[in-house]
Amino acid sequence: MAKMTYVEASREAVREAMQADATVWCVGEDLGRGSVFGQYLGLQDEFGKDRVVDTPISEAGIMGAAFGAAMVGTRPIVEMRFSDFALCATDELVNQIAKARFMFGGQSRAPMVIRKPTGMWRSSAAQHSQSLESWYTHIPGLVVVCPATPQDNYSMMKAAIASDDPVVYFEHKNIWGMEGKVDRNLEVEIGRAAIRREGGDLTLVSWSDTANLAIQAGDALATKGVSAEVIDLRSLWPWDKEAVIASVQKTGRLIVAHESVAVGGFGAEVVASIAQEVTMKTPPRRLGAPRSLVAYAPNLEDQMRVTADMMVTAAMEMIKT
Amino acid sequence: MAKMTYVEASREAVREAMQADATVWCVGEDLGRGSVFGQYLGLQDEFGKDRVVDTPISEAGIMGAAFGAAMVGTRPIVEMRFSDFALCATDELVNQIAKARFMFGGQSRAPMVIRKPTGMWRSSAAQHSQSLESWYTHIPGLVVVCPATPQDNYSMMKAAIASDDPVVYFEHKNIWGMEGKVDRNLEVEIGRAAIRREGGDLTLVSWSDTANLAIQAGDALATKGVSAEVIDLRSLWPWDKEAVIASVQKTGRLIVAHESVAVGGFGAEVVASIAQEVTMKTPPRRLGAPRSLVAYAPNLEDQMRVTADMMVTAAMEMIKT
Amino acid sequence: MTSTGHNRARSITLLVMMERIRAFEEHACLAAERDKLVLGAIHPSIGQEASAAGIMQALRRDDILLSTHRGHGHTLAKGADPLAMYRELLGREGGCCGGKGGSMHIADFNVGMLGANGVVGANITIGAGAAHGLKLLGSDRIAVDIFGDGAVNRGPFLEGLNWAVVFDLPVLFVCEDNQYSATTQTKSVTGGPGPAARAEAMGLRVTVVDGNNAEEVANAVDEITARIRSGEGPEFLHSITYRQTGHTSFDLAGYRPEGEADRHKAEDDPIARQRGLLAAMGANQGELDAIHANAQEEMAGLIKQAAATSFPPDDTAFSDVQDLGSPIREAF
Amino acid sequence: MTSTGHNRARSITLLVMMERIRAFEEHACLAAERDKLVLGAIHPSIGQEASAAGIMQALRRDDILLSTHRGHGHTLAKGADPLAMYRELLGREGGCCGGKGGSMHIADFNVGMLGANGVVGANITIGAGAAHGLKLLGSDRIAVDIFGDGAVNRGPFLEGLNWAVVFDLPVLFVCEDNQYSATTQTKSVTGGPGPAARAEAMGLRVTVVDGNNAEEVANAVDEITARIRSGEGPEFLHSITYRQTGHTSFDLAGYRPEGEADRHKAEDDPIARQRGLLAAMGANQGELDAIHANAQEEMAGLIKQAAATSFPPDDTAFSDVQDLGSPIREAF
Ligand SMILES: Cc1ncc(C[n+]2csc(CCOP(=O)(O)OP(=O)(O)O)c2C)c(N)n1
Ligand SMILES: Cc1ncc(C[n+]2csc(CCOP(=O)(O)OP(=O)(O)O)c2C)c(N)n1
Ligand SMILES: [Mg+2]
Ligand SMILES: [Mg+2]
Repeated sequence: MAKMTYVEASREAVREAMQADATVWCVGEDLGRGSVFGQYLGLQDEFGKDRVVDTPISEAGIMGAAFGAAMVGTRPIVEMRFSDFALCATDELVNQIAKARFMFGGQSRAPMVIRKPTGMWRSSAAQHSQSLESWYTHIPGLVVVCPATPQDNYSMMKAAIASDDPVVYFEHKNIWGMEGKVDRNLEVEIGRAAIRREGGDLTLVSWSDTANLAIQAGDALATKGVSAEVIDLRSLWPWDKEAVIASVQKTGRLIVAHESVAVGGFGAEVVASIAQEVTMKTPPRRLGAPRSLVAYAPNLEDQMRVTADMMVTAAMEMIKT
Repeated sequence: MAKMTYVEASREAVREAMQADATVWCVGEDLGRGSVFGQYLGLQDEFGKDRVVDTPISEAGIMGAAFGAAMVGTRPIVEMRFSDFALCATDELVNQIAKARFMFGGQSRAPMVIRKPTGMWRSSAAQHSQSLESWYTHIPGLVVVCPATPQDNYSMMKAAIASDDPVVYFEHKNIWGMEGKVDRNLEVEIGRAAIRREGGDLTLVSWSDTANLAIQAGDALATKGVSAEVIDLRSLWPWDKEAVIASVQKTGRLIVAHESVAVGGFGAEVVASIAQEVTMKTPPRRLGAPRSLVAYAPNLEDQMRVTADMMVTAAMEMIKT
Repeated sequence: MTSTGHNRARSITLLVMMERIRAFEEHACLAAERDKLVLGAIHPSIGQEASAAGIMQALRRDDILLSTHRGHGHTLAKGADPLAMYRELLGREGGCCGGKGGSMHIADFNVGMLGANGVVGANITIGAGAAHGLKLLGSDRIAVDIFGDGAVNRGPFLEGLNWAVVFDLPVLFVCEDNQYSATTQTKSVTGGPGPAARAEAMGLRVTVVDGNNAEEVANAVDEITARIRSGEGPEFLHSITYRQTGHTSFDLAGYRPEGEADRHKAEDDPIARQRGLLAAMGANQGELDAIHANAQEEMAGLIKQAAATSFPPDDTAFSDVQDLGSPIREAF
Repeated sequence: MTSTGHNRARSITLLVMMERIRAFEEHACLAAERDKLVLGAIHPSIGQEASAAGIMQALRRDDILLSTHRGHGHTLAKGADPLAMYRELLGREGGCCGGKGGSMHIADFNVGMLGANGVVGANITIGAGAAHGLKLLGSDRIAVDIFGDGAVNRGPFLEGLNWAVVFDLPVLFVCEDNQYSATTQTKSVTGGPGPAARAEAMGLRVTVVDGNNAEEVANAVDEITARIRSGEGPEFLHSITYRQTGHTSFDLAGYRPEGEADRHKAEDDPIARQRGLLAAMGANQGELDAIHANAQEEMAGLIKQAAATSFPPDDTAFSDVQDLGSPIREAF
């Protein structure tokens, strides 16, 4: 098993997929210089400018063109640079890519991976810090993936590239440098959660980088004698409702935590789904960002963060009732 | 009190606001011919081409330009024609309009009403039938309004135009012709729900045209001896959580019904919020569209509809448990 | 064939196709307005048939086509089956999109027709991308991407054309300019000299044709597609025509200057012009009338057949969504 | 003043402003790289100061400006307070956006500066719209909308320019062309002859200037803004310059051809050129050195002052969101 960072892991997955299949290619701005976070470093040297394509600043063009190229039989990996900029290509993603297969009665496929670096990252302010994954769960036709570890960023990138569906792939900007062991033979099925920690007192559900904080919270709770089951959903569509139901049936308590704004966030979907299925010992809780914007000043930015401490506090309140 | 249709009601509200304030203006495609549904009929004759502006097919241009004009002191009413096309202007709405006031530290305002005719309407297929209101509830800075009646479409349009916030205003395409009494003096506060029917056995929450179906369901339930409290939220941000909590505290049962896709819909937010606050007699339920697309063929289109019958069935199941 | 010469067989072919498109749409409009069989909107291309016929005769079956909401003619001329198209317009089983798309999303991937589009301009980047894909695959196929005059005011026009030039792609962009954007005269909302000038400034080779002259369109597109297929890069065709009907079959188009439509119908109808040309080339009236009658008869029969088809099975509302994740599991 | 003449007072003003912008950004870069006081990215306009100085001297305080992520120079030249700007870059209380925006969203509505923008090209439609609003209000103010060469490949370029022409608005669009889009040479991803040709094809009057010659920029913009203010409609300025630094202060820009940046710094620096011009007009070295020293001293002092300011109160994270609905009520 190799040791890799989060950014290396998906880069490796892309490289191997490109080696194995000549129809896989990457398209986005500045890819020849690795893109903003080094996700493509070395790939243009290895595969040439036709398969690692430097584009104009043209998100709508990138998304629309990649879709056209997908419909004729290629498998594009689309780089959006910051998930925020992908909003410039919303018609292309939501009205075109997500709908084509259905509208055309099954004639077309859009085997695409749409990469959207996401989340808060050192004073990037309101237009470079959003977490909008819940939007795409609401759009039939799209798959939504949010890996939290190098292993998942390797294995799920491979699964995303292999899928014939359009996959909206959120990599968290805060953990590009996170290191971990990566087993190249480990397959991760999209739609299958990871139980990061087993426990019987309460279920703590999360995804993306917040799932890493949830593990910390689980550790901290253990020192307080509370045994938390920590579930990393890893993908939000499909999502592993069965795993969460099984866990909450056992623990009777549910907290869902995510970085995105709480209102209209996917945490609401998880809580509503489980509330419909499982009778809990205490009311379920959501932890998400306030319905405000991410500011530039570090102390203001911090006001929007969901922390491991908050999870611990919420869990202790729950356990005490 | 005048009798008006839903489309006349908002047209009247716009007309009166334009008469009262010379900085209010309308901007969109084909407005001089009334736009697609007659929402602007006669307004260009009355107010001239400078205040009822015919634009190029250019949603991003319309949205961005209206925003610029708002920042210098005018109050644009922006017509998006079908809510689906507004996706062509997502960066403008979400990254620019919603964020400007905050990003610029309170220096700017965007007093805009962004009109988005929404929902399913006779075989319009996947690109002209969406209900995406939940998206905008997730975006800090935006107000979200979904009137279900002529009175609300009059009073809430007035309130939306009067607000200094950007208001995303969803009119349902299916009820343009719906008639009702309109009291021009009745003010409706955005954020205040309407209790359409009082009842003690269960709470049925909805908005937009689905709220009209909920009233039908309430009537049908009454004939079966079940007393449903029907709440029309009318606006989703802010939304009247207190009214729903008070009702569910009384009834102990909650169904939320909406036309949009269930997964990631605002119904999840309502259910999750209430589950957190109120212990219910039976698990809460959501009724929303399957996570599929709206097809063209009428029988397939119908598969995506939430009907009054479904609400009745769900309610009866709940009551029996 | 020189660019001005006329080849009688091709001239007949052009007329036949135009008559078939006209007949297809006349019957579709009747089905919509009189018989209430078409529930959604349909956008007829009556008066614009010369573009469809002239362009598609130059394409191979495996070449790619992308079109707009006003795409019946293009689709038929590309080789799609009119019965499957009618079934689609009527939302029936056996429709080319299984009844899921309707008129505005008509598509037939078997003949390279990758879809009409309900969003103005959206097909422009997609068409550039299809050509990009063809180039990556080392194919000798080309792509044709047709849009209206209104689309040149949307961002994808710039982004799609720029893309094609930057990556030197085998694509022909066609602005089929019927002078209206829904109820608005397009020139009233278009800055500068118009589509051709914009395309030229983006670096495309531009040809302007009388879009009501099928021969002129065909000659131009024969030359253009030959250049594109031989690797000379993307081109732009501005085909100037006129929308004889309203925006949709329901639109009476009272906003047009008085007499404008009548004048176009009387003096500039592409089918009448092609008949005139053939007559001048020696075709007899009977032969030309037969072409018309055959087309009318074909479409009258087919639309009846389509109307007799059943609606799609209800559960197809949940198929063709995606592989991962069930579309209905979270439903009610 | 003729368009070629030089007015000594204005020439001095231009140099002073360019020196202040340069000093502002040099100290900002030091604060970012050496002192880690600026946490977000900053995009210096070092080497591009002539545009800011030349354009803004022609504007009134109440004229409107919209800019990009590379907007410090424009903002300062429009009249914003450099201390408030520094506080903003450092995320401090008293920053011109209360510490909420940072470098990329710098704005000062008091001087008509309605915001830098983190989304390339987004300001183009907004600027057109600001001009639209001014026209509706019957104002004699005008708007200037500055963007980079990379922005001409995004849809808003087309939609914003078309809008301005169609509605005949009082706006000057400026493409400040520093030849790079982040790490990519813009000409490698731009089809056709470039920004000026595109603008011309959209119907705008176009002027091309040497964007490293402050006098040339100022002369051109004096004439253009006079025309715009007198109601002659929107115009386009293509100001050709060079980005002497990396894309951000952290970018070493190793992707540039060897020697390119050095050559520009040595031969084509706008400040050095303006000093040369003034020397030729008779200014003495001491006077010019003092301008430099004063600017450096001003900014060195101000950034220290900014760094001594406290961070904004925590609860301002929840203010300025919207009037309707509390931002925090659904929080945890
Ligand atoms: C992005 C978008 N905006 C608006 C519409 C509504 N609409 C449908 S067709 C049309 C007119 C299109 O004009 P043009 O491009 O000239 O094509 P034509 O209808 O003349 O063939 C409009 C405005 C749409 N479908 N998509
Ligand atoms: C829509 C969008 N895409 C990508 C980016 C990332 N980005 C920021 S600046 C920049 C380069 C812009 O180049 P140009 O417009 O020439 O301006 P310059 O940086 O040279 O001043 C890029 C690609 C962005 N901010 N917005
Ligand atoms: Mg047209
Ligand atoms: Mg640049």
